[in-house]
Amino acid sequence: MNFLTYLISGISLGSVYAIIALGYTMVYGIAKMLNFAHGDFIMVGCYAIFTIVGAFSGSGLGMVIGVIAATVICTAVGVLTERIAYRPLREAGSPLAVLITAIGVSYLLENLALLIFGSDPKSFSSIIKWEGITIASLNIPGVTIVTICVSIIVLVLLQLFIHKTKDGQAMLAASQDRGAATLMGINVNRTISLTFAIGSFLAAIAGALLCSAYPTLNPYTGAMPGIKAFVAAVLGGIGSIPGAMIGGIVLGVIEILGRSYVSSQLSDAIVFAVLIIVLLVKPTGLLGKQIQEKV
Amino acid sequence: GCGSNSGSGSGSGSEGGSSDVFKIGAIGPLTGGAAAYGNAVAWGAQIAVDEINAEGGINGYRIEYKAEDDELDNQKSVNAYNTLKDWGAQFVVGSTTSGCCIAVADESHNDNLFQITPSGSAVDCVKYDNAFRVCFSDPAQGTASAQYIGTNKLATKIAIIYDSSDVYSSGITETFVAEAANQGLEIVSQEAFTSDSKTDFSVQIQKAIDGKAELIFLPIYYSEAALILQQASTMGVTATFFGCDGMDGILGVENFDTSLAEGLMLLTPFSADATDDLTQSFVKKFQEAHDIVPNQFAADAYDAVYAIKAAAEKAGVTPSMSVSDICDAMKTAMTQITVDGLTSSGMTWSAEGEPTKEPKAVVIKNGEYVLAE
Amino acid sequence: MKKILKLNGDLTTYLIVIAAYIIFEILILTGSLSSHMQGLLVPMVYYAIAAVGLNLCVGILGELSIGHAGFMCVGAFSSAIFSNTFADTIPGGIRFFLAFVVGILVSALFGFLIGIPVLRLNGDYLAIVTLAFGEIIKTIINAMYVGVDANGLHMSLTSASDMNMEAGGRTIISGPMGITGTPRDANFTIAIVVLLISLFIVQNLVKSRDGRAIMAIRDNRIAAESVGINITRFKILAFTISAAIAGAAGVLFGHNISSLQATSGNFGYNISILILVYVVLGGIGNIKGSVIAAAILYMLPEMLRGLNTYRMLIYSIVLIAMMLFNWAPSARDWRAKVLSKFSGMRKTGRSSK
Amino acid sequence: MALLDVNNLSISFGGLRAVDDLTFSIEKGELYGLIGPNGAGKTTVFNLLTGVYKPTEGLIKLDGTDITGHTTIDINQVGIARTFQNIRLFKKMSVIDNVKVGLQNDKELSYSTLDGILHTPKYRRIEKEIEQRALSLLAVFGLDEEKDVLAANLPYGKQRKLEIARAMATKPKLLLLDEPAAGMNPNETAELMETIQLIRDKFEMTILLIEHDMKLVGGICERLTVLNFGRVLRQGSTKEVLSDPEVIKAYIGE
Amino acid sequence: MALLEVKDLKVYYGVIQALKGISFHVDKGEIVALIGANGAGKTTTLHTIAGLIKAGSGGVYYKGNDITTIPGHKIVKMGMAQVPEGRRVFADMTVAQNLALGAYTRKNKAEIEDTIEKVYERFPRLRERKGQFAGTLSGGEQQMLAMGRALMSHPDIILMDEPSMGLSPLLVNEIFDIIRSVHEDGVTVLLVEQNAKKALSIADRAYVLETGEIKMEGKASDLLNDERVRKAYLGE
Ligand SMILES: Nc1ncnc2c1ncn2[C@@H]1O[C@H](COP(=O)(O)OP(=O)(O)OP(=O)(O)O)[C@@H](O)[C@H]1O
Ligand SMILES: Nc1ncnc2c1ncn2[C@@H]1O[C@H](COP(=O)(O)OP(=O)(O)OP(=O)(O)O)[C@@H](O)[C@H]1O
Ligand SMILES: [Mg+2]
Ligand SMILES: [Mg+2]
Repeated sequence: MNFLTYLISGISLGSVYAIIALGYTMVYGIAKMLNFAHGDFIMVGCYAIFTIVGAFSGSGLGMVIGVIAATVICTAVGVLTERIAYRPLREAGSPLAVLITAIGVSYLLENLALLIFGSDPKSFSSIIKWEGITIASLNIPGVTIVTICVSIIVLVLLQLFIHKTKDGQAMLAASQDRGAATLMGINVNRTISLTFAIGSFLAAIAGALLCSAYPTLNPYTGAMPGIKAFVAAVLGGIGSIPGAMIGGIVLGVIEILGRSYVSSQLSDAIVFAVLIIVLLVKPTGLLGKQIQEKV
Repeated sequence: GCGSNSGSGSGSGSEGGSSDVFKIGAIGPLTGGAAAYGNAVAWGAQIAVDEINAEGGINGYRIEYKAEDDELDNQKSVNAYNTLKDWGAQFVVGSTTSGCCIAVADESHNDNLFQITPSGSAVDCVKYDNAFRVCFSDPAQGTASAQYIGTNKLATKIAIIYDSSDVYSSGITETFVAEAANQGLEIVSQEAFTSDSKTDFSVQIQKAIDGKAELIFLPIYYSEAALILQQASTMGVTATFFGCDGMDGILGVENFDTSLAEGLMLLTPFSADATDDLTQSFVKKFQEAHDIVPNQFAADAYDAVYAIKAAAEKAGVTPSMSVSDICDAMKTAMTQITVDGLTSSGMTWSAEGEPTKEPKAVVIKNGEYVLAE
Repeated sequence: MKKILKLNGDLTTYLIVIAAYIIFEILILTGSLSSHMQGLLVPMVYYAIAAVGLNLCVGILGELSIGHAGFMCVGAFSSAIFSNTFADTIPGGIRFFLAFVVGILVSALFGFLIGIPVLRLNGDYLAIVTLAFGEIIKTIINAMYVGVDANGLHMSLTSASDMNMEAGGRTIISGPMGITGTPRDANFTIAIVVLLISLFIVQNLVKSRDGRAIMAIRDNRIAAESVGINITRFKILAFTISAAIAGAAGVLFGHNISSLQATSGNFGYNISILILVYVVLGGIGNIKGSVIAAAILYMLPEMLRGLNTYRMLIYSIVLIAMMLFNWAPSARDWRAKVLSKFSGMRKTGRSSK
Repeated sequence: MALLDVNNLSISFGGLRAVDDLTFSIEKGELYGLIGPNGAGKTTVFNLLTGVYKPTEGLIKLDGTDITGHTTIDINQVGIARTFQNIRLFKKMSVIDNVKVGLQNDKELSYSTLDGILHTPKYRRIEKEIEQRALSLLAVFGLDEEKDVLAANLPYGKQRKLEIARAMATKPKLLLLDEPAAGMNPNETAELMETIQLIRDKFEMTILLIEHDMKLVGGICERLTVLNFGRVLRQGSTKEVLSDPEVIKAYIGE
Repeated sequence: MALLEVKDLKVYYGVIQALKGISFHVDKGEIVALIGANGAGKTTTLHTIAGLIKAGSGGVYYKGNDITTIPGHKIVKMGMAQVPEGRRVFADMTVAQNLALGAYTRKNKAEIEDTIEKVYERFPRLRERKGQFAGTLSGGEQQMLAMGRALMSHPDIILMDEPSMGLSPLLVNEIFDIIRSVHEDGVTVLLVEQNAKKALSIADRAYVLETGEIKMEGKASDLLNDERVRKAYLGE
């Protein structure tokens, strides 16, 4: 019984990691960069919703407008960031350069939020009011169900988008060889902008769900979930979209089970230890495909 | 910039400085994850300084005031302290957090510069004779909480949820557990979280439910507590929640559904809803300036500045005295003063640096703090 | 001619460090350095040391590590435990030397043990595992209680009372409180000496057989195997040395401040990343650059203190701008043009690519 | 005894039998050619010989030692070095350092890590020798002028030569060259042919090469194996093989 | 009017000047060969035309438009395709996906299907390997894929960078046959080759590039008989 409760908690937490990881892995797989600012895009989305919902004083309409506005704002922030800070470095020949700039962007967003919204935590009113389903005293929270459903929808849409549409194929091509992609007539800059747009759009959605599940908000809200989602994306296999989903859920479940059955102090260590073990057994993550280099 | 700093720091070193003002510096995390606490301290002290200046200063001398950021990092806290020293600070209010405070105390001890921390609650924060504090020490809070629960028979089955990565929280927990045994309390679960995993508390809460806890002790800060209360309500927890001074501020969390905190008890020296004039005027000024309700950190910092004032006046120090002389005079004066502050009336200090004040147990009723009993 | 120039490449690094040291010492002696600046010197140097160590891993070996703060943590704690335990029995100088030996050996051991399984992974997978190790080390130390009493060493991962020490026992590591009261043996001179030694080790290593083998692995693993280079051996060698140097930085860290805690702010992944920022901004594989970047970037936010709340905001903007200026191809071309205009004499500049 | 003995060698990728029951042997000092249509499995044979792939079946012997399934590193120590079809240089290292890496395992030219870090007299002495050895190898290919250039900045043809020099530095008994003349014009190819012969004669190496340039193959190889769909199509002296109608039909054309 | 015209093109890699002011043109319906030794600047020329590298000075004109500063992807839309040096197939995608990307600029599905069918007819090996990841193809197979992929865009002009490199003699012949037949289908060809003999034998005109400068130009048949060319590039 208890086990089931913990399992559900784990899935709840994992579903939030999963939805963040989906956006993360998108940018990660296509633009081949660790966008360490992804977590902060989420924070931006949360503040957007918080502010707008506050302005509409919590009416149902405010929620809808809030989420829509958040996606617009996040997408804009993502695209602008890419344009100003990442694009000039794309040809620099080192993914590390972009990584460091992403860290700069992360600091920038956090400190902007700190100046605008202050350091005090804000309480977020969940945009999902549904209590969830209760089966024999086991409650599956509404947020969890919604988060999982949204993740699955996002997963399917992303898969379809990447594998079935031209833009998706262009993304894959650009991720492998930008010069050759250009020779196919692909506008690489636009394609990568699009990738960021989608990634940041998803960050806004993830933000809405993150803050609905764990309703507190400060300028650093996105940082830790961002890192965990990154871990989830790697656990699932870099660039693999279903992998990100599974990685997220698995990570959440391990975290909760580790905390409940082993040690609550060491739960972070347990999560990371499991990650290491998985990678040692399967060096490209759960669903990552091992592409052998042709010699 | 650094140029001007090194100018004032040179020559006379940090001894003296301009002789017509007192300089008070505050240290705390003004950016980063703990910024809420550091800013509270910086702003609380600022209000006290402004009031004192408006009333003619200390011994007739105006106070200049400055807050420095330490990002919750010991080394940076020392850097901040050094900056203040270069600036010519004669009194330091800080550091806000225990670890930083201990690191800074080592420096201030070497310099023999007077230090009073509003909120550094670890034992070692005041281990030197130049360092004092306004808040209770961790052991004092842990013990007091257990005693209060025991004496008032609030519960016998207790669950604890604490931040094992935080000095304050684990410090209180340790003494609470020790005292709980004396009080005949049963700890049914003692579960931790860390600064890296403080979003999901379902396991900790579930263990409390499983242990049939009647009271859940939360020796943690209000930002995490707000989240715990929210999650606990969805999990159907009926136990009473009991917190310490870090819990104060929970009603000030913007947009927080205060009904979740209904029945929450906390052992705190300060509550922003207190009806006395001092509190009211402080809260009003604070809200006007920063748009949020002040918490106990702000109140402690406010009291710290008034303690400096009282002791400085008692000792009759002047800005022209050297930092070390001021400190020596303050050390004795601190044990002789009585301060009626926000966090307690009739506060006195021992030579060890510990305050004597009455913890108030308050309970939240109808979204407001009410004195318990 | 060229050869002399090349030799000077390494020498200049030492010269820059020594010159900086002399300048700072003069400033201190003449009393013209503020206490704030004086307090920054040792941290600045230990971050430079950590950056040199990390550059060996990232620039020379070509493996991204975001867990080097973990090695610093190990170095800091192991040496601080040592110094604390023998604070009264061994005299200062020797004790600090031994503390270095302990800190370096223990972090090297960790580097070695972690390297064996981890270095089989590639690219970002390796990065994430180093991050994981760093976090595990931090989490465990943060939850660890260690004490000594008449019966020897006691340890617990839950609380001080669980160590079951006899009365009169002394707690050395006290959970999140970490270690307090470590003798503050570190000073600027010693830090500079350690930096010079690290530079000496890394720069010389790069010019030796082993260094070439390490770089060959970085450039093309398959080709390196084809000429008989033992990939595992050299990866572990480089990683271990890199960890040991980070450990040495940790020793300085632990002995520069009396209160040492394994917090995220001290040894979390973000600190690993901070060190990585120094490495990348200074130029991947450019050892001298790491030292300079570490010095500048450590100082920068401190110099910005006057800006109060805008401090970290400005810092982040400066960081982004510096990255763009240093790395963006367009900025590089522009710089090359400006440079060639200024130094008409050096017409035959070599391409940096 | 033959230097290289390959018996019934096979490997499959999924369903594809890239090399199928291959048997051949090379005598010491021979210049042997491996030819065949694109995708016939030639490069795969090299990968099997050098331990990059493990064979599904079969036996490989070098100088009497069984090296089947050994690691690339071990096989190089035993005496096989190679070049790659897609050039694999240490791009961010100088030309001479590329060759020096090839000298890594030379017992006479080794010193300890500590010597290397401390730059002891031993280090200085041996490094000098390494430098000389590397230079003399570069000289064979006329690359000594460019010794300090970054390998990545060399033009294509010189990159191929550098790769051969690096492989030779490991003093292999058997040198495998994968399309050494690809991307070279006829003049450069002619020059390369001379160099290859020189390597064989002066350095006493046995050479197995893959090449599509019939001029080169016909000009310097003594014996050939023709692969087609992973199987041996024809094997024998160059002259015989190249005039074989089946080989012409499957590979040469016209 | 020339279909493609390059005027006084100079290109730099940092401080290295790779092209020192070359001019040439390709008329509609021609096969023009560009031959030259290693490092002469042939690939640089093609990359600059296609907009992958920025020109230092000079101009590139295509169909009467100045395309010197037009981004590469737009040039492709104008009907220019390239078979790049070293094939540069998308290694982690299948043969079929690679081909589909070749038709990225085209809209009409039926026509695309048609072209795919044609490509498979030209290169039966590609049909066999439809589902294989391009990265695991043999060198020759990759070359075919690169060529097929370029044809997928249904270009007016196709730039080929050493298409015969690494191919078996039979295939080299085949590739040149294909080039010829592609040309017969109305595609203009600019051919960069080390295999000067073959290139000159199918080209109408040719240019000889040496260390960034055009040293000779003329009718391919004339160059084929030119003493200097024979010596320097045909190995005779
Ligand atoms: N790792 C691999 N996975 C799947 N198939 C492979 C792999 N390596 C090679 N192949 C296949 O094996 C066959 C032989 O490839 P190989 O590279 O040996 O050909 P080759 O004879 O060298 O051709 P070329 O002359 O074109 O280089 C090809 O069909 C190729 O697609
Ligand atoms: N990215 C680069 N950076 C610096 N120099 C370069 C770069 N690419 C090419 N070069 C140099 O520019 C010159 C022309 O190179 P290019 O690749 O155009 O020659 P090519 O005629 O195509 O030769 P090949 O027959 O070898 O393909 C060469 O000297 C080469 O070394
Ligand atoms: Mg091959
Ligand atoms: Mg070329």
